Amino acid sequence: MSATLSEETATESTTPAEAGQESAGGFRLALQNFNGPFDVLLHLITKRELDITEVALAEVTDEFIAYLRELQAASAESGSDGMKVLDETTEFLVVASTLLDLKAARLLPRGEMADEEDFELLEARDLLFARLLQYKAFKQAAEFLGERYTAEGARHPREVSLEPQFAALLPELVFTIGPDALAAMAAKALAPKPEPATEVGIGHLHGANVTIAEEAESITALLEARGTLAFTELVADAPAQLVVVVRFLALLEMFRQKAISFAQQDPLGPLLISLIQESSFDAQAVQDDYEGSGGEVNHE
Amino acid sequence: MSEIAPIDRLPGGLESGLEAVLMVADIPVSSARLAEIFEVPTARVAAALENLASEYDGKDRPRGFELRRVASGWRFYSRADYADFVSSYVLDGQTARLSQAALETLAVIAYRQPVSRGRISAIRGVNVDSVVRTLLTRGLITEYPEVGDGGATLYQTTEYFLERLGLGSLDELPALSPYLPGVADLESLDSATYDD
Amino acid sequence: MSEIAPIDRLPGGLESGLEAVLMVADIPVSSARLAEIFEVPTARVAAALENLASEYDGKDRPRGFELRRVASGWRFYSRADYADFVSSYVLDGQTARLSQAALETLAVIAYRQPVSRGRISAIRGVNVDSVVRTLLTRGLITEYPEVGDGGATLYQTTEYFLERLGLGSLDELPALSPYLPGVADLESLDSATYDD
Repeated sequence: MSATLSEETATESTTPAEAGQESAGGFRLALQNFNGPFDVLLHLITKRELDITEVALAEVTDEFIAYLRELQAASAESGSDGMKVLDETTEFLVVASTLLDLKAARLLPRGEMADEEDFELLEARDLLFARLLQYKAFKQAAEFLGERYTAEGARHPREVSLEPQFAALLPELVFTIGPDALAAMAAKALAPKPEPATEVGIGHLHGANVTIAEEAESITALLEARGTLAFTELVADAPAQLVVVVRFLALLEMFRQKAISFAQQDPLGPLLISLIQESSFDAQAVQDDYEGSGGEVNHE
Repeated sequence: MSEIAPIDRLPGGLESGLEAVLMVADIPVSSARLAEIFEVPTARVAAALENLASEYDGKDRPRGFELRRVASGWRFYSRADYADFVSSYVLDGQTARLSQAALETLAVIAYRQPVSRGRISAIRGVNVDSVVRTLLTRGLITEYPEVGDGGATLYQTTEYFLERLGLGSLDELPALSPYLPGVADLESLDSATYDD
Repeated sequence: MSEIAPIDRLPGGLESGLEAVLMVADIPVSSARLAEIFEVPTARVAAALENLASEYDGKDRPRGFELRRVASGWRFYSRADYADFVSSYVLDGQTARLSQAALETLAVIAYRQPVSRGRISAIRGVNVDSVVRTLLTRGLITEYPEVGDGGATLYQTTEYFLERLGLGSLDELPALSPYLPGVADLESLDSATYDD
């Protein structure tokens, strides 16, 4: 069977060309071959054998934000509709929350689960590692399939048309449709197809619209009122995981704009966040940076 | 042409090489074409083909297949001695009706001919190799004399197709637009080629 | 079933008869179906097919063709050794590569079928819509007849997937779990992690 296909569809996650090629502070990311957030995470954590607690979150963040910027630029250049950027931003949220959870879980003292919350974090960590392992497992399975696919490509099945004397034996076709039915069928097949609704990735998120700008504002307010806070305190009132994620994203953005600083007293201590007083951070301006997605994550 | 061709370095040599190509060939292949493929003189190919043909006819036992030379070249066929069994295989489960998939594929070919299998697949969103073969066997479509981009085989409908649908010519195929109210750009649907 | 089947009265017997039928088959034919056609026990057909396959592999010389059991049955293939020559004759999509993304998506579907796009995306961490479309167009996957939770379309691999990978059945896929030390129950992981 000849699987004729005009072209290979490129990987669905656009990988910006050579983002972060140059080595910066021992941190080097070649995003060329990445295929989604889990690839990036695996690359960061397994390939480079980074202990998540030793990874400065800010550095990782910068890499991701650079990645997003490349995407936005690429999207603007190609004049695409920004769906890709929205997709990637959503994926970025997955990475961000996964990284955060990993880090938070790693920061917990081992064997000392003080309360229910700690226990949940540990569980979350196990799940996240399991997810990464699963992803890796499928990558390996794909390798097997790829090898088979290539090896089998060297063989061609015999699939020839029926010899005329046997074709002549076939029962005479009964045609049950006329030209109009045929036209209707052709019209249906040739009609532009609506893109299938994407049912990806946000099914587990709940709540109304959450914007990075709004969350940045509420973080600013909270820090102004109470000074230095741990991340757990910043998200203590979050009604849904989505808000935690967006708040985390807002923090990354604020850090990038030098509006806040992170501090960690000791290796297993909490991550403390404080406002940099002299910064000219404008929460509303964040909106522009995430234009592709409207700076907003919709729950649908 | 060198004395030792690449095929001579493989176990089985030219004869096995010829078997490999002919096993997947749907239409008869000329010895000249085979000579090109294997980079050996045509006379050598012709001799090897004769050898194979007589080997199949009975060195050990008559094979179930035979290598026959027809006007345009050589092709594997099933041996006539076993025609009863082959017929019962061919007729098993055959119906007088075309499947829905075959009809849809026929409709796409009718309105987009000449068209390649790749493009039909892209339009229908499924692999159409087997239904295209059915339509060929049934004589409703045939290969277009010229190849498309990248050497793809193109297909067109036949006279028999027009007869079966009661049409005098392809111009009598109904326009598509009335069948899709609500599609804004009906003109382009009727005329433009599908973008795959 | 009589001791002497009609095919036994023909020169060449069952083996040649099998060759004749397989010569016109354009899909793999199961030994059960062949047994019906020749009115002999399935076990006898299976043994004869094994004999033929190993005969082609080398009794005299390796033939240019091979008889292989793939998906649900047996079929003639050109032998891989002669791929260079065959592909210079056959110009089709057989050699078109699958992207890494397509292979990984195919792996998830193969091991988790039937599975929705949502779940594939969750496992792979990326949107898979366009890759799923590619796999559908290539005939490697198809829609599952029933919808999943919340009306999501489910996907499964096809017979062609097995044929194209030279697998007899899905059971021949290597176990996934060895890749996953410490993860006891993936199913529960799936349902615990993503509620789609």
